[in-house]
Amino acid sequence: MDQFEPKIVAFVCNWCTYAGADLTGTSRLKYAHNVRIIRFPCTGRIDFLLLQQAFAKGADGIIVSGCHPNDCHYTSGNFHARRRWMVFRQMLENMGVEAERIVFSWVSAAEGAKWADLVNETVESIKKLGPYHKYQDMAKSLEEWEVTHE
Amino acid sequence: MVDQMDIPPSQLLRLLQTEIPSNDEKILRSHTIWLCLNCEMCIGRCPMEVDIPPMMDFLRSESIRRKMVNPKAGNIIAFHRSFLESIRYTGRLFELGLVLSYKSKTFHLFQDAGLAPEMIAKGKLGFIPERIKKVADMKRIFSRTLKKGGQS
Amino acid sequence: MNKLKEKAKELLSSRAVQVVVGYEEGTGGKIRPAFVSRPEDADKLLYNADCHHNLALYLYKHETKRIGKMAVVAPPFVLRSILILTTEFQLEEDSLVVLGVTPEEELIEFANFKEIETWVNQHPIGMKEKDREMLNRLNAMSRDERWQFWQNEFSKCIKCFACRGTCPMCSCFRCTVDYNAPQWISVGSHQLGNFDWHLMRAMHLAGRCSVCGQCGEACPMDIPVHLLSFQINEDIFKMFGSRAGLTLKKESLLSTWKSNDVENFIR
Amino acid sequence: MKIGFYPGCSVDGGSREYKESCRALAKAYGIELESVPDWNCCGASAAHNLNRELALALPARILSLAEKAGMTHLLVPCAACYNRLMLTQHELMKDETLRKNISEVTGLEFKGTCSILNVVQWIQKWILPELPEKIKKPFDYKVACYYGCLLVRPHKVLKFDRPEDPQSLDEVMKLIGATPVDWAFKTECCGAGLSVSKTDVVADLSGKIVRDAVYRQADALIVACPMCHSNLDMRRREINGYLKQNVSLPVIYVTQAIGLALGIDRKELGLHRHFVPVNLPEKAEATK
Amino acid sequence: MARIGVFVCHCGENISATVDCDRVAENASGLPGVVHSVDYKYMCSDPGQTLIKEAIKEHKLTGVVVAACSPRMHEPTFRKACAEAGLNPFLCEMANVREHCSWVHEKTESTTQKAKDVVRLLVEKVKRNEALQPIKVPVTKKAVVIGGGVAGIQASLDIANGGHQVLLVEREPSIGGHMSQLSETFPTLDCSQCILTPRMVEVAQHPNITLWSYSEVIGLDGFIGNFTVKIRKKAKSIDEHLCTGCGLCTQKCPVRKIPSEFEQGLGTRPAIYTPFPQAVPNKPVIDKLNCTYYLKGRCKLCERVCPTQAIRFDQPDEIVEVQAGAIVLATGYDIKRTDFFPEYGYGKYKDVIDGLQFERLASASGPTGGMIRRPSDGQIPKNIVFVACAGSRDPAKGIEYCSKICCMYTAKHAMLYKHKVHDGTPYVFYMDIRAAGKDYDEFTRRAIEVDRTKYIRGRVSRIYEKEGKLVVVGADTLLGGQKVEIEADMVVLATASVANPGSEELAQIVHVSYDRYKFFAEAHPKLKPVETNTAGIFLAGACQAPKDIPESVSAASGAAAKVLGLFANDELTREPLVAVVNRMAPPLFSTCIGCFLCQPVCPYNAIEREEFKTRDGKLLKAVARINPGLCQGCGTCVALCRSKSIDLYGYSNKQIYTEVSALLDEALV
Repeated sequence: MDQFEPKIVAFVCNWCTYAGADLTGTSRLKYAHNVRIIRFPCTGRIDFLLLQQAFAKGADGIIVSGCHPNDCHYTSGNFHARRRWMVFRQMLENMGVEAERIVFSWVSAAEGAKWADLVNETVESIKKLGPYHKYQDMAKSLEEWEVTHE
Repeated sequence: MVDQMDIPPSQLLRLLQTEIPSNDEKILRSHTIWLCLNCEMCIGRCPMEVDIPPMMDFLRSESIRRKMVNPKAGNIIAFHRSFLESIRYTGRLFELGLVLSYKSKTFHLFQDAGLAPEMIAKGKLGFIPERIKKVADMKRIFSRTLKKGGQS
Repeated sequence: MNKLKEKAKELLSSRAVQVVVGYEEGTGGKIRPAFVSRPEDADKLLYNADCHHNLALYLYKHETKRIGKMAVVAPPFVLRSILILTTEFQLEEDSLVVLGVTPEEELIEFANFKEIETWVNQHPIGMKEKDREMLNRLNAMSRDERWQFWQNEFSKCIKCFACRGTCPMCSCFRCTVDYNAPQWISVGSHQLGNFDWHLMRAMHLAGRCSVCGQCGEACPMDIPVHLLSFQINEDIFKMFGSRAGLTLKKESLLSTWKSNDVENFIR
Repeated sequence: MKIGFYPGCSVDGGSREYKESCRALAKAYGIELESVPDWNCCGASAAHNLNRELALALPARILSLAEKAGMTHLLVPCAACYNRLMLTQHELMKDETLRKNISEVTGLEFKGTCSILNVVQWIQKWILPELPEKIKKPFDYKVACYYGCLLVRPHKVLKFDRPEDPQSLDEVMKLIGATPVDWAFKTECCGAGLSVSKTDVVADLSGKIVRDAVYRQADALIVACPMCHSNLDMRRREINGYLKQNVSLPVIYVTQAIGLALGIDRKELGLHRHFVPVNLPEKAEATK
Repeated sequence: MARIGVFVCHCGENISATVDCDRVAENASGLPGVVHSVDYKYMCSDPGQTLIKEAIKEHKLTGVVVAACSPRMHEPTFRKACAEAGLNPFLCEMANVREHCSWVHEKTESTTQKAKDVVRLLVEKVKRNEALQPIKVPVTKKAVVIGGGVAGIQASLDIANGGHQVLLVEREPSIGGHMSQLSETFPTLDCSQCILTPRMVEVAQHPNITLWSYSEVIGLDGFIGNFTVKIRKKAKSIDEHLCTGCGLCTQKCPVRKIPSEFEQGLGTRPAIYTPFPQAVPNKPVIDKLNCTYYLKGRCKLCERVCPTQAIRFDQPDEIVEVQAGAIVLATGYDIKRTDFFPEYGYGKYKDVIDGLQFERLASASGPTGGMIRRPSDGQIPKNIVFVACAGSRDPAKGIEYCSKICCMYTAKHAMLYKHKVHDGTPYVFYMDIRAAGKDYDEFTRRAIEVDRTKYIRGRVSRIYEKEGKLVVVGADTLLGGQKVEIEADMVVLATASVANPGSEELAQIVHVSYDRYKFFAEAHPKLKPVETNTAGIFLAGACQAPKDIPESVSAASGAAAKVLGLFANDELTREPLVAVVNRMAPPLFSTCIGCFLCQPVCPYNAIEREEFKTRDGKLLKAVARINPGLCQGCGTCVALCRSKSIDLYGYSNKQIYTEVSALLDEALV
């Protein structure tokens, strides 16, 4: 491929960001196509292992987004998530992972425009960073191993 | 006190809020800022705990700096200045000296005429100003503070 | 440490406890865990700076529980582990006699866990010099160097799970890594599998680690895995001002939150 | 027993009877009041009117000197000085850079380690404990306790008593056998700062205070501030002029009142220095 | 083996304009497990739905993916369609190729590719969907209403008239609450008791309402539709069945000087008493703290005079458990009473009183028979000052919020006073007049214009007593802060409305959240004003925030409507998207080790402790159990659980993990 098109997975909550992204659509705002959205009931449901898995599967960037603090449909899921990400992100840093490839955000059901911007900015920044070869090379070890262990 | 003031504190604050230069000037030229005794009653009673006394302090030094002192405030400032002079040179307040210098500043030569003698009689007034040992400290403090802003 | 021996004897002969879990000298002068159930054996108990096993590990295992009421020789990191396990309902206060031992190798007895709570709060655990140095080194590295460092270390990992096996906080009997639907973490000991495993383990210990360093000690390949926990432990203290194992409150760092948690990366 | 002492100019001068009565009281308790070495004026009501930094630097020097002399507690009988010193300590403790600047101005280090006591706090801490057994002559009078402004306000900083309808002085008075009257001017301002420059105002403000105390049939006004005292006592001529009547209500320092109850000699308490003579009815003698 | 059907919708042009729908359908047909794949102009139209239904039957589909608009739009539609075709609705998923794709991208290859990916993603997910049955929980059609003020009364009557059982629990000996203390009510000035007492009697006589006065809720278990309420019935020391309420005992009781709560301390009552003549139930209780017999062991006068021997000194407190399907909290409010304003001399000067006390003075049934007399000497005040915002909107000394009712009742007080003391002068100090409400501003204008109340805009700085008068010192800000001094005979402080004492404890007992002022918190400030975050518990009246009577009553009816809606079904059906903790054979029972770190995580207290014991009761293992009645399916516990022992229906680990993998399996773009 001539120009690098990053693969970006978005983990979003159903009540705020998913609805916000719907609004982006109904307002016909355009944004980069690189993102694939996975719907969760709440950011509190998002297991950090899924982020590991996304990178392992070749994602160059990840978006994690939910309701703004105090707006959680389940009152506190996003607060739990916030702590989890504070620790997880630091952990990634400590292990040398490029944590800025994970973009965390609060996008409410009313922030259709913010969603479009968020995606575009993320795509731009990831394009600058280039493909996440480091992680992807590490991930190749799995296939090799699977081959040898058939 | 309010009845003595030309602008009641509440209005003075309102004028401040408007952020209109002419209103600011009105404040700085007011008698009020000099009459405020910093009795702190206002902040004690204000539901929003607006801390007026420090504002007044600021407004006073500002009024002096911008040369907008209300003519009626002459005595008050004269007194404050005599007071500060007295401590500037001795480190402590020399009451007799204070009264005399104040009078020389205001020409209220006969005000309180009766007071001093009686004070002396009751051993309340000393004739020789008490000096602190390190008057130099005072000079240092005064010069370093007064050089910035509010000239006394 | 005669006090310790006497106390152990006394507890055993009075049948106050059925077994004392402590340390003894093993083959080749190596320290190993000891399970003393007869008063006369109490003399082999010892405590010194080399006693690194985290004995809290045995306090909730069926094998030891079966013997009966336990006493445990507890250096500060074991004390913290005991508090953590208690907050996670893995220990009952009345089934355990705690024989605290200070770094100065003195015996302290605790009437109850509340006293332990007070004590550990007054006696912070200092990090070993070599660990401190390692952390400084890691922090001094560029991120790519850090990545390289751990990649090298993990390349040695043989997925023997000794780190898990020796950690009292790994109290689950089915670990995420044993879970195959989905296969969260590849069983094979290849780069990805190893990386995922160590990251996952460190995350599951975040806010629950008593910083005993035993996981590192136990690693046959000398991977300093404990540093992952040590580092995040420091970071957590910076971020939330809390450390694990200092309270009996039934809550853990990641099971709670504050509306004013301060982060700087969420848009 | 030794504690730091900052008399301040007026207590050292025009209102020396206040100092005298403090010392007399301390003597009776074997407490040594050790003056802050080479203390200076705190700037009182003048400095802050004209220049903030000056208003902070003057008290800062005093506090630094007290700290240097290793004083842990500092008794400041003059309410005005007390207020200035407290405000300064508060300001400097909450603002690092300001603290630096001011230290630079005074050329002295400031740590904020010295705890400042007003006269009532001092009495509560050191005098009250043994008071009951020490009383020789119950101070059996109706008294109007006048707190003035600077003892209780601003509450946020001073955190002493309660700013409205305070009680601490009344409590002390009860303990020496007095009956505090419930009156309306406990914390109204007497006009302190304008004593000399706007005497008319002072007569007005102080007049109202005296009038109410008289109306409540108080035998004496109890004060804890030399400014208040000089306004209510020395300015009585103007006040009487304002009230259009001659009021003989004496104005007594709390320390003097206690002194009397302890049977300390009137002269030692400096009662002879008052403008308004302190001739309390004889009934007190009777109740000996 | 999965048999998935994929249905790609054009949505007219909305999708097909930028997405190549037939290629998406074609691509889908190649996906493993997909046996049928078509595109169509309008999937949500009847023919579109029929298309799906027939395909389900014809191809024996085990799962359906509809690639169309947002599931938030049409998921219910298509799930219903599937159900009608006999496919479990939870085996139908939607791929959002409109809002998230066709509408936000230009017509390019990658847009179509994205659509393909999203479809593939949901095909993989739906393969792992489980046929779920909606959760059915039985509903106990009985409501417990806590608090017998006007809100509680209204809620009880509405529910009871809806044909359901109500248990009304009141802390005091009688229902009626604050409204029964009021003299007259704004803006109509009709007598409060005249309009309230009939309702109180109705409560007492209603066949569907059980009234437990002098009782308190001390515990609550269970969940919506299935609560167990623990109630303490405090001993009244009388046998209610025998007592005829003749009142002889209350007349003869020798202890008479107890300040009456109902009269706000302005009147007195005996030790055996009914709070007020129209009390419901109109049977006395013995106040054990003041009764001579309970204090000294002697007296028993009431026992001797009682014609029906109804007195029971040995009666114990009773603790009763009640089953209920819904709870209505109507515990009301209180006013600030302590001397929080020393400069106003409240609590020091007898003639400085609060609003409720004035109500009693103005009330025909009050201690003065409706004459306005000052407490100190019974004189009729000629000058009376009302101070609004006495503690309200005052972060420094009182509370930050506006107590809402004071402006109106102060105007009312001024009027009542003027109507009773024609030659008197009422003054009102106010900050703002907040009279938003039907006929409210007209009312305050009347107080000013018709009844000549002197309204002064400014605050009172202090009040002191002098020569038997109360000198009120304040400022008139409309005169540029001019000083005002009024020599009043009486001062009425409109003290702030605050949460009822004990509201915090109650909130904790019934697990509802409360705000920083201890008022109960509604589930949504706008759209769920009478619900709480705990399903099945509703709010009525001023326990949620300061409210006037009409607001309290409408809130009560709102809460009642919610309860009736709930009781309209025999069973509650809830989406089965809830978390579960796995179970397995003994001795493991579950992979859960019972660390219960998930418990603090759950916002709904849905995680319980399940204990497995031997026959002789020895504890084998304790593990977490999630109450499907309470779980709302956020899944936070799932992500937290280290041993992966918890999973979430509809968003299971398998499903989501596969989604992530499937997305990236092939190259995007």
